[in-house]
Amino acid sequence: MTHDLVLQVLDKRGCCGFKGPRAVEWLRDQGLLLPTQPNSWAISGKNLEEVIVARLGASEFFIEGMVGTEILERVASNTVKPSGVYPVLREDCAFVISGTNVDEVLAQVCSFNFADLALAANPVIMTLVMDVAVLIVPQESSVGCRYRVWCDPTFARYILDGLEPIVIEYGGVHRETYYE
Amino acid sequence: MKLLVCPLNGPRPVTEFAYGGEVRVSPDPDACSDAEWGNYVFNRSGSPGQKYEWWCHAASGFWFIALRDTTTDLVIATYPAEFVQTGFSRVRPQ
Amino acid sequence: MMYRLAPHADEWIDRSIIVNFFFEGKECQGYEGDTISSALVAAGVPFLGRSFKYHRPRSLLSFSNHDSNTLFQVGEVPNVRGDVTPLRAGMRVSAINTFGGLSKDRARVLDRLSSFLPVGFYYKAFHSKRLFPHWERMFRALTGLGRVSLDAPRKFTAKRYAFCDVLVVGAGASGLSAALAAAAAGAHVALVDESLQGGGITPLRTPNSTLEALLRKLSQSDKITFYSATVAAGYYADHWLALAEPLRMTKMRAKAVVFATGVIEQPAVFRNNDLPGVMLASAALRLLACYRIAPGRTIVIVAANREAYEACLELVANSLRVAAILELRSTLQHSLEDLKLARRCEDLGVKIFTASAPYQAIAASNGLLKAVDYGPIDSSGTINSQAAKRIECDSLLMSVGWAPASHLLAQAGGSTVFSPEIQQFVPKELPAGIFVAGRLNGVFEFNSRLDDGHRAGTDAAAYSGYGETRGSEVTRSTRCPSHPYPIVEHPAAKNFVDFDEDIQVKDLQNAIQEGFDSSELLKRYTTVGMGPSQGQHSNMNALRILARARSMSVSALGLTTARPMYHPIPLKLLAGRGFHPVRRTPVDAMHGALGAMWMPAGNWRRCEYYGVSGETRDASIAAEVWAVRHAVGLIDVGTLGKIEIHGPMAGEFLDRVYAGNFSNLRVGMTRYGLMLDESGVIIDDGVIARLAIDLFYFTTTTSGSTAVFRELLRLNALWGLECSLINLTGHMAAFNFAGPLCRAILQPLIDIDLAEAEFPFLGVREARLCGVAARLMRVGFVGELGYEIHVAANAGIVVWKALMSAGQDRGLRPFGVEAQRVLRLEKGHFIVSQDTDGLTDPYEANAMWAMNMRKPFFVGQRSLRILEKRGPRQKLVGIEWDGASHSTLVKESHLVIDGVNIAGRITSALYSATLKKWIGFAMLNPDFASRTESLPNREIYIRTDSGKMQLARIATIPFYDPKNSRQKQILGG
Amino acid sequence: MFTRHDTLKPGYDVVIIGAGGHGLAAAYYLARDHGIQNVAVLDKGYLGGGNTGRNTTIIRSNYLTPEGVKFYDESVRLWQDLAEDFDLNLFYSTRGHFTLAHTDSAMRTMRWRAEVNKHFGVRSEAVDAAFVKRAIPSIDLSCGGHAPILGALFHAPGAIARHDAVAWGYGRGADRRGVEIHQQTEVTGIRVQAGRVAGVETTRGFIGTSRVLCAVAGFTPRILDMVGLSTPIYVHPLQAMVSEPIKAWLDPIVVSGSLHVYVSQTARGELVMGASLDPYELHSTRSTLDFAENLSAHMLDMFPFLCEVKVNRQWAGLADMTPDFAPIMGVTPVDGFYIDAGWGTWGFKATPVCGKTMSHTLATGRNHELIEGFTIDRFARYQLTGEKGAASVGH
Repeated sequence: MTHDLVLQVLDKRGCCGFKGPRAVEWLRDQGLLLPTQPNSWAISGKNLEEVIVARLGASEFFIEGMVGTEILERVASNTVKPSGVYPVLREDCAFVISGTNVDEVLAQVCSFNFADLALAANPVIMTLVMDVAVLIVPQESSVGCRYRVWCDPTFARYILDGLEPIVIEYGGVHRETYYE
Repeated sequence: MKLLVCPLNGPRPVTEFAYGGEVRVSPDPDACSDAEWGNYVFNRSGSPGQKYEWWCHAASGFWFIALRDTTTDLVIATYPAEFVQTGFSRVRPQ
Repeated sequence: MMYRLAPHADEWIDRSIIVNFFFEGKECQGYEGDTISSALVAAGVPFLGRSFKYHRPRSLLSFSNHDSNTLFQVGEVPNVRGDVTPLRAGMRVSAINTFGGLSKDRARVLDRLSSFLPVGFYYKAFHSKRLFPHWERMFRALTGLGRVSLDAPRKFTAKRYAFCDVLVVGAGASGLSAALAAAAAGAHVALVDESLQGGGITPLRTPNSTLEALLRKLSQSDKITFYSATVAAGYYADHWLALAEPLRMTKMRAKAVVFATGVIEQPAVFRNNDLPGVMLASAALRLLACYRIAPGRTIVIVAANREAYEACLELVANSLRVAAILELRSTLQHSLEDLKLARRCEDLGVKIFTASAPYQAIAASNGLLKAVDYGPIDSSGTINSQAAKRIECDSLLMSVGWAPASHLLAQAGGSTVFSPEIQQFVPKELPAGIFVAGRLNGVFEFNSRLDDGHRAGTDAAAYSGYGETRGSEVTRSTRCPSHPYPIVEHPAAKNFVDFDEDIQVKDLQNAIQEGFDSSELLKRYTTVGMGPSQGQHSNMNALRILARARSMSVSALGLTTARPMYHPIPLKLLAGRGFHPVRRTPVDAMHGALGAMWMPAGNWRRCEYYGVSGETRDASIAAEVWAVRHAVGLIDVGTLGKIEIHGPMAGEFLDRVYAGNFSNLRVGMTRYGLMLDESGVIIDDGVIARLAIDLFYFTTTTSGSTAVFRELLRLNALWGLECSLINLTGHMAAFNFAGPLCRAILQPLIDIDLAEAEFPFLGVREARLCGVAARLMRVGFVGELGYEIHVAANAGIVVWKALMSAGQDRGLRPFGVEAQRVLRLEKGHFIVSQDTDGLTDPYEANAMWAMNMRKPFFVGQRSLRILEKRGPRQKLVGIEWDGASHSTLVKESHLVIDGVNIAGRITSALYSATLKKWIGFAMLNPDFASRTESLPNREIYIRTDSGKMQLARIATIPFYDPKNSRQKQILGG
Repeated sequence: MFTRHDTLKPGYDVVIIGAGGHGLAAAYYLARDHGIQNVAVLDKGYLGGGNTGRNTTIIRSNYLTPEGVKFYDESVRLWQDLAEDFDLNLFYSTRGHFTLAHTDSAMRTMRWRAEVNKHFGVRSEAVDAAFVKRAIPSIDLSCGGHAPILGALFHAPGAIARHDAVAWGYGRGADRRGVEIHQQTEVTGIRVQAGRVAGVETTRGFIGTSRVLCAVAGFTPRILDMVGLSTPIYVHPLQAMVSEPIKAWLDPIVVSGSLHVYVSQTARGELVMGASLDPYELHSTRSTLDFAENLSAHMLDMFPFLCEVKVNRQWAGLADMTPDFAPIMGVTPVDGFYIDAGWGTWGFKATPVCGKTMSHTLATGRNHELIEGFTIDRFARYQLTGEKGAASVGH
């Protein structure tokens, strides 16, 4: 690969969220592995059925996986949830940014100190990128840290348009679509 | 840039937060006089000092209470927002 | 005259690369590695600039980043700091602040007039009302330094956040030592220096090998990031520093900071101390070491410290001729080391005159230094000018003292105290995590500085969690490096204290006489220290003059407050790339092809109207309105705030935040909600729909959505009710599909029965529309049968397209914000913050119907009780008048006039093609409103731009379909 | 220019707390117009060292409420003769003042202000973008493409002045008429007996007096605590910065509420720039980097060619804000205690009229008619004076 610094929109991913006093119990009943610490993530399922569950604060959960993943479809399907479980419609734009100089790119748009993260603790970061709220899950990968980012879809164009020239300045590419 | 330690998200620059003003206890609207209510609505404890304040981490929508010295800008402690329902009147500085 | 010496291995220039550039239009040459100033002086250019006020010719003084005499215009860029700006090929350099060029500057006449222009002069003249404007025009033309080109393009530069354990500012001996010590303890270190290379301001004066070893270790360390040519511009809270690099800004957050910012050499003050040829000794040493430039052929040094003798030896070692040293001190007896150095100088043929001071520098006819008159001074520092003698020289170097570069330390909250022993402000109390090393700390000898740096670096590392602290022992200098009063009076003045602002000793003395006798007042009145170099050469001497004049100690007076920036920083570096968040609705992409004319709405972009070729703006808007009234229209309302609230107490929560009642709202129905603040003022409105017993979905205004949602979260935290809020604003697309034909068009696309009985006015239904989950609300904002349709954001385009194509043959038009404004106005709906203002309560807006005062509590309720008693201070009424559709006579915000008084203002005004008249809202004085309403003709007068009065009438609202029969579909359709 | 007084007298007819422009102006007019010369002006710092010397020196009267327009218009009238009054050049320079509108709603507010102003004879006009371009040819009307300028409120009398000189002029004038100015004299308490002011405790001893004027801007709440008065005043820092001197290119004063910028060029060639209030309460004049960053970005949106111009210095003052953005002035429930506060971001321009009206109020014990809309009791009566729409820059 000529460019290992890549900004990639993930357009085949689906996500949903849950909150409410009985969300933990219900999600666990659905067979999901839930992170125990606030602002951390866990993986449920394997291979194509893999979903990532991020715990936002004490009792809100964000779940993301490939569109069509059985468990995602099941929990997100528009059926009535038991009382105390509140589904959260999430139409986030999902993208990944990774590769050489990725930290330098992020340093230009976000005040969070990613170098200080203990990746082993599976942290979830809610912060601002270019003044817009985002959810970031850093993951270790063969090319160093790989950041998965979700943002409000109405800001997606603004964020991607802002990131693109910086990524290119650092020798990377912006891929409009990407199948993971 | 000032750092604020969010009880949920950890230390973040103050630009990630929205300020919600001093925590103030309203008088009983049914029992108080018009003057007392007007005093509550408009008047402020404007002198510097240690104040309990509402702060919201904007990216997560998380509200909490910070005890902050409004002269030095140092945060002495933070509390979860539930603090205003449970212990606020008890620990409020005299 | 300065000139270039033979090459030396350590020089910073590359003589194999010749750099051609232009100065004042003439071609010049320098070498790669030169700065603008070094190239110019080496090329024999006698003057580099003109002074700010008197336009005196000036050359190098400090050869550092704080010299206002060597600011240049380089192409479009004003005020370029020539001493530190690298020379580039083709640069077009010229002096600033001249009229007709540097040598022929017409303003140089001001120098001869200077005795008529004392400090404060401007306050005392030209202030008659008649004369001031003329004089000011002249003055404004004269002042200012460089010139901006109004065509210069905007340059976007990067800004970045960075983090380190220990930040060391200053890469001189102590800073290098601190950085290496901190790195050795395991800390990640950032080392910053404004110079191109580390080693400190006077690289040759220290034992070279030690410094070189440190620099080698620095380059080998993977724990240290070295930011060279970088200015630490300001210290901000919590160890946050702005580092201005040449092409970008780094915002550095450190766990601990070491200030090793050193000292700034201070000039001696004597007559003509600004002549080209007079400069600081440290400037000469830097010229010599880095650029191999000799300060002159015959050098005299004004001395008051050991550094003077070290400088002398350095110069002589480079085969330069030092004719004499004028030593301000009466004797060198009390320092063996100083004495030893003096002997060595004498042995090399340098004459030393102790207890002597320069009385005046003498200029040759070409304006350059040719000699200095010096005389004996007594113990009080008074010179005997009668006994003055003259020495010929073309270079006069000043080495009389230093001032600490304590600006950043002060910004960080560190306090200083004046040490009479070393005549310097030294740190007193340091905030947590702040450390100081080197000459800034009053530590002057080379080895002591290395040790002090090691101590500070070790302690800073320990503070940030690496290694053990070493303790706080500091070995301050035992000699005095600065003279207590290096200032010589002269009856003819021109003894400059501030070179930026041409301030002389007498200027300060006069100001003090007039009562400007504190350091702050003196600064403000005389402007001492307010020029581009921010007092870095002048504040200390000004303070000494003030102290002497008031018979006080320097320590009792104290320094003025130090503020960022340490050196001036270009706006572009601070601005960076300039991010401006723009929000686009989920169907944003659809509007462009339809001819959308965009308008900003908060950070959203919205369609004002759809431009159709061949149609005017007004015609397009009218056609959009017509479509809604007669066929069907579709508008993107995705910018509305969209919120869900779940939980058993959701109804109670809404009862508390809105003025109306919601816990009694039936499932499947909607109700208008009015939101007030605690003082009873209307702050937002929206529609609240009950989807289930424990689930509501509601909207807020576009502009209020972020703040309202945040405030609801806060209230939820405050009240602790069992309910939960979800912000769906960006996650849902929303449209209003309205018009008499909308039901018929929609029915085939949807899986529920839209019949009036099944889905009545103000109802809400969940259904599948075009195969996707949708929420539909029968609301009447535009006054026709209509459905507000909300779907998940990513289904927005599917639904939009389906509706557009289904309506295509039925006269559907997409409509924008402007048409909606007409439609809602015809219907008599006010817009919060357009028709209401920051003090409008529901009584004034006729919105009492939307409140329920019998509820136990809602935000603003208690104030409403008071407001009800107070009575309205204004009253919102509908108004109408006749006029042509294209008339622009009446505009929103025009005033309603009652005799000679303001009776109110127009808040909305639009032409209704439907009603064939102008309609609007006015906020009127309530007495006037009720008086007028009781009159048969209900007439009011609106004052238009020309002053002409427009007659209008108070109208009954709604203007259109007062029985609401159309949106309720009583007429069928 | 000023007399140094080594001792305080045991009593004065009037004690004014705060030797800023407002306090000194009140002293000046008390002595000049009301024959009350036995006055002490106390300051814990130095003369003119507070917001008088920290503001961005803009003078205008294009307010929104009739109360505001009349009040500030009188101030502008006084300003124009002040230099000759003082025999001191205040560099009072009429430059014209543009408040740019980037949105329809801003344009409505501008027209509202213009119409009210014109009604009271104040020269203000709602103008279109082309007018703005003619007056300021260098401006980028698109503001970098994200905040296009639709028009402006043009206020021809808008002016700037040398702020420090105003304090000096009033100070010298008061000094010459027998008023004593005591710097480095901090008020530590106010003695109130039976609801009446009896004197002032200071770091240099007690002063007996029956009349005290509090004119201390950001320090107002601390003084009010001494007499047990509550107000809605809350204090936020207001920051500003200044560029290096450059040759004159900007004649008018330019303000943009949407971009949070106001800028003018001084007689020395510096660009004096301000922005919106800091977002939270703080009693400190520290500077922040994000202020300088945001203001710089917005400056370049309007004037892209300034990108190489350098910022010399930034600073801050303490703004004493009120909920309706109008001041709090006049008599108070404490007999003999007078207030001149709530000056937020709009105090400098009001200096002369405050001196005039407060001296009248102090001398007669009754509020001057021009300040009747600004009384301390208006909040309890829910009779706010809505100047919020006329504040130059977002708050």
